[in-house]
Amino acid sequence: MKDLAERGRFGDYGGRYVPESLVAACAEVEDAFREARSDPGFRERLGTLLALHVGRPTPLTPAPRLSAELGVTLLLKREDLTHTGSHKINNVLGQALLATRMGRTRLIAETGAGMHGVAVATGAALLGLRATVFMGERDVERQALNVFRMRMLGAEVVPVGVGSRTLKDATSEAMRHWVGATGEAYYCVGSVIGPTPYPWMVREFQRVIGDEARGQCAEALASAVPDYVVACVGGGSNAAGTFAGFVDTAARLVGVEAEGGAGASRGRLGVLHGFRSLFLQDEHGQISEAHSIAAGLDYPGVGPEHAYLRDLGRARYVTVSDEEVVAAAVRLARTEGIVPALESAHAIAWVIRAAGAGELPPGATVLITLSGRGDKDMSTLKELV
Amino acid sequence: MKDLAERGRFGDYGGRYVPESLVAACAEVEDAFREARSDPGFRERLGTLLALHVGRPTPLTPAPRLSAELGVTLLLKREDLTHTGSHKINNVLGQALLATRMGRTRLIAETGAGMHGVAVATGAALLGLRATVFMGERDVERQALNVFRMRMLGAEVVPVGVGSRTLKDATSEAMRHWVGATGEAYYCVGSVIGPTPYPWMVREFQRVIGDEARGQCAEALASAVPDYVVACVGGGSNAAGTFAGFVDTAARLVGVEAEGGAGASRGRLGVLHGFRSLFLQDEHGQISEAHSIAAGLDYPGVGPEHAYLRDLGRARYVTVSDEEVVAAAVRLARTEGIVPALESAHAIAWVIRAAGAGELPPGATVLITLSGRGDKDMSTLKELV
Amino acid sequence: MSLEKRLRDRGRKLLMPYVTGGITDDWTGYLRSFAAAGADAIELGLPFSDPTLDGATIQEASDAALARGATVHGILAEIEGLDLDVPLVASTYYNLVLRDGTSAFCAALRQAGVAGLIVPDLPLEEAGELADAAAAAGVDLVLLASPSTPPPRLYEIARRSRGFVYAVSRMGTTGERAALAESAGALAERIKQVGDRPVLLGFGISTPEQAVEAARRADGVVVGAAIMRRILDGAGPDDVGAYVTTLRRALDQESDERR
Amino acid sequence: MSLEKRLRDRGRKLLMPYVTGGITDDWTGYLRSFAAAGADAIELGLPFSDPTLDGATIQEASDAALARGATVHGILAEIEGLDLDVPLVASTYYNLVLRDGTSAFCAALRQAGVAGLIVPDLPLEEAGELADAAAAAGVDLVLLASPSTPPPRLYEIARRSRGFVYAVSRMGTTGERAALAESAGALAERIKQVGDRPVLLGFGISTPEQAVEAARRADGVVVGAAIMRRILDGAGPDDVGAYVTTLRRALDQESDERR
Ligand SMILES: Cc1ncc(COP(=O)(O)O)c(C=O)c1O
Ligand SMILES: Cc1ncc(COP(=O)(O)O)c(C=O)c1O
Repeated sequence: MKDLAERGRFGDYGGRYVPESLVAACAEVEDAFREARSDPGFRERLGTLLALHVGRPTPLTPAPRLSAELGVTLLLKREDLTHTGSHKINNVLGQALLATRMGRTRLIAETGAGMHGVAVATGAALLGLRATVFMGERDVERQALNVFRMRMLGAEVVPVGVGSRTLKDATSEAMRHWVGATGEAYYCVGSVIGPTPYPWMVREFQRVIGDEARGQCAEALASAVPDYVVACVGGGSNAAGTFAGFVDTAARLVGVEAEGGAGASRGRLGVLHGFRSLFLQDEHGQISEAHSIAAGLDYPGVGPEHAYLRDLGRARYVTVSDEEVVAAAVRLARTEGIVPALESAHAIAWVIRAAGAGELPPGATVLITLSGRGDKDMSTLKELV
Repeated sequence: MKDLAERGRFGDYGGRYVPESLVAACAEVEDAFREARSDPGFRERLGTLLALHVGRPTPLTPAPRLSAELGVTLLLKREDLTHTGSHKINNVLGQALLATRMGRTRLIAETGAGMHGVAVATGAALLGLRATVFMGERDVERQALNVFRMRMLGAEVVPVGVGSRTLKDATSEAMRHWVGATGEAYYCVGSVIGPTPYPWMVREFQRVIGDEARGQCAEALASAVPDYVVACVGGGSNAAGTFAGFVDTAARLVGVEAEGGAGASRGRLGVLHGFRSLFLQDEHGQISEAHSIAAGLDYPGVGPEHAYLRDLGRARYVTVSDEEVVAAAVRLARTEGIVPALESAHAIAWVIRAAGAGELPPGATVLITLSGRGDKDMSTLKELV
Repeated sequence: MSLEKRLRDRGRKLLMPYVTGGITDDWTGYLRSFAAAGADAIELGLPFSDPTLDGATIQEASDAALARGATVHGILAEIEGLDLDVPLVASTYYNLVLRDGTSAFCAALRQAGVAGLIVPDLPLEEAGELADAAAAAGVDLVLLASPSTPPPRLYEIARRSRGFVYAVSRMGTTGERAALAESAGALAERIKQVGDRPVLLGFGISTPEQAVEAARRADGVVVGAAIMRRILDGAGPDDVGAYVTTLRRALDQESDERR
Repeated sequence: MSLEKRLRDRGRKLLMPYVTGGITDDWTGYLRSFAAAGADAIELGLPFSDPTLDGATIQEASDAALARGATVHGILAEIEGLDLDVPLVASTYYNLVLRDGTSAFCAALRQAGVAGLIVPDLPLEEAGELADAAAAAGVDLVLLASPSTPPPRLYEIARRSRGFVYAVSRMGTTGERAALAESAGALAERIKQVGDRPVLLGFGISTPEQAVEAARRADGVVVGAAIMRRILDGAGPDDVGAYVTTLRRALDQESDERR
């Protein structure tokens, strides 16, 4: 498949639907990224950061006990083992390096669960930048410890009290703030969303997941390529990064959304936050609030590439319920000693369901990206388990 | 230096001061360990677990910004990046494999901060064992999320309501429980403490830290070996594992204790929990309660090997205050984007002080073991920062 | 008659007050009072759940209107019967346009008597489809320019905008500000150098003094948040009309003095 | 006269009740009442902060005594003047022995009139130094055997123990139990097969029935937690003495019947 991303479009999706005041800033980011990605010095610096600070490559871990129970062969790509605890850091370090290259002195970001915010605060500290993180007031309450983690790292956390007071509104507020600060600040988007070049760029920074996993699968599997490649989808960055490594293989790609945040599965064409894609909206075109037990999936849209892969039939998007997710998290913990982030547990939950329903043929090989660790979700789970 | 550990003694320290009912059990553990460590199959299985589940090798990360501020060259051994978030897992997987080899079906453990308990719960889940973790009632309150993490992983957590209701009492209770369960249960000690063979065995399972770091320093430093090797000391396992890689070099070894839990620095000869070493005690020989902001250093004694290294003058033991520790944690977070466990922050705090006081010569190379990540300490820090 | 011609025909500094459609039960009263107070055009906000370019006041107004049940088609139905002698310029976010599809949306505007359309999250590159649909329906698609817009692009915007060019006075969101940004006048002049479309300055204009200052270098001003703040605080059509009148008088007086 | 000889001279099933030193103000009253009730020896617990082999009752008693300010030397001073005609056997953890050093500690015991010493966390391999010091001071160091002790080691324990062998009836800590463990009698017999030291069974013996059952295969019993439970619940020397008397009678009656 040709990479359409470079042109800023994925079929009918993507684009740069931003106020005129941000057009130049987006274009600068795009130019800088094009330059950086073909600069061996940049790639090397990023590679070093990923190896020495993030702990890459992350392992591909077999899950023998759960595999035996399900009658399939599971392999887990362990983004939960990265520094700060989720795949978000891969993208953040790429963008933070880009920001320093562009001479910016401050990072702006939105965050939902706080994982992207923590990653941004971390990248900023590491590179000597300031950081301003917007976070919905409801998430500030739900994820109080991540808020404190960011502050501990020296970031300013700005609670957003408008709208649904979650990720969607934090994203709007971050964009508003950027409009007034394009000279000194770099907007570090946390998923494969936003205006061109973000969906493309973030996927490129996350493709390290898929590229590593591809090589590791070749070692671990007789078939070299797994039959299924499964990842959870909020905005879609861990899935996009994973899929990038397998899109040119025969592997079936499955993106798992939260029932209450199923942009790809149940969204309608729309435009928000600078990009054209599928969004949950009411009959009048007003954007709906998403609801998921996993704050990181609490987003009403999906990255444009996923909308495109869905239309092409190259990837499939499915949903699981909060109950299935909690059960899956507990099951993985008890069989493999891994407490996944609730976001990541969506991918596990679908595999459990599909294996049980015979949808996954017995003996199928399944790569699951574990996008993050569950530490942040302990207080949520405590109420439920 | 000859390895005295194999004989169960470190000079005047160590030994097996256990009730007669545990003598046979300890001897069985020792025999099994001697056998296992010379069995290539065991070593390979453990190596695979460490690579695929734990994420070893952990990186050796330069800390350029803090180094520049302090005028020395810091290298951080990143045990905080391991699965479950601290070095404890290295030891636990070794012992858990040993337990299965011995036909045991359950792990018993004590825990203070909960990191060893979480590691034990994890190792048990991974290998299909049951786990019973003893934890002082005060720690159960202070570390509520780790308690839930253990339960999520399927472990039984038993609150201990006697004595100071912290790690010391949890350890006593675990030993009491083991007396009645030696047939089916394996006691998985969490540090280089306890009766022979534990101090030796736990150090051997933790030496992977020092061995990796030694090789990584050889790559990273012109001098191949750092001038200083610094680690925090509770029971002393991360320090023992680190030192093991450097004991035969010219590196100066420094163990950093909490002011309120300084067994090596301020303890007197005694016997507790099966071993002879240095313990904080009152004039009458009653064991004192330790007090540290870092629950994992809240232990009144120190592993026998450290007492021995101190007497030999091969390692030096120093203390830092809670205030220095909190300031060090914040400083590392803001300069390097790493929020360390409060335990690990002790090592940082001493280096900051020693560099400031000119005790570390300008340009000195310093390896610091970051034994764990700070996520567990967020609520403690929140009150203080 | 085209929007641009209607504006030119006024022969004075232009004043375009803004109101969020559906903000109160009798919100169309504001349209009448604006017309009576000397508005040359009225910007009619079609409220969107996620107004990413708006500051706190217009966000609050949008939320309030939506909470009252306001919808695009409800608002358009309410204005269809009105007989205002000033042109209405709808402004909304692109998602609401896509909801109906560009053609249907423009046809609905036209049907309701709306003359122009502003879509702040639709920059030049993305505007093609809507521009065509608007042209086909006889609605003028107004493009925005900003202080950060580089010259060649500014030329293109001036060329492709219809009705007038909406000059965003400052790098920021809508909302009242203490002083008019430095960048405002310079931008207006830059636009006028590259085209001959009328230029209206908006964002951050709330006092008569600011309006006068802005109109010195532009063809007129848009006043939004200052009006919505008053409405949210309970001001009715007469009160707000009186405020618009003071703006009108200030602009006219200044023109008279300059003549 | 050696502890062993004094025990043998009783010519009956042995009863060794236990008390934690310093548990109450007049705790030495318990010693007197035990003697009067027919104890053959008394185990005197020197309380330690971390009694790792004790169950909840003796832990509680140790904590209570320490909270009252009990110390090894204070307790020894209190017994020094007492003129009991049953031997006292101190029991404590090794840390308290090391506090003074083995020789000084044994000398202090001897000085206070203590005949024997039990150190439950000091197994055979580690006992050498203390055994020497105890022998030098004329104190009998009693070793413990447990159901898990293998035969050759049991022989060594029986050989090196002085006074008697303390047979731990079950794999567990001190404390009352509903039934005497299966392992108890078997262990006692195994010890008697490998040596001729008297064997006292302890751990979990609280009722006269259990005492009788235990004494069938051993030379006597130790009763600890059951006594301390009563003391912690407020029983004075007379009450506890009465309890010890019931144990004494049960043991004697059984012996008579068997004869
Ligand atoms: C652990 C984890 N996984 C997944 C996501 C969802 O993001 P994305 O779909 O961009 O990977 C988040 C977002 O916060 C997250 O924290
Ligand atoms: C992160 C961390 N570091 C250090 C320690 C202290 O243990 P040790 O001295 O055995 O390494 C602990 C104990 O819980 C810990 O959790």
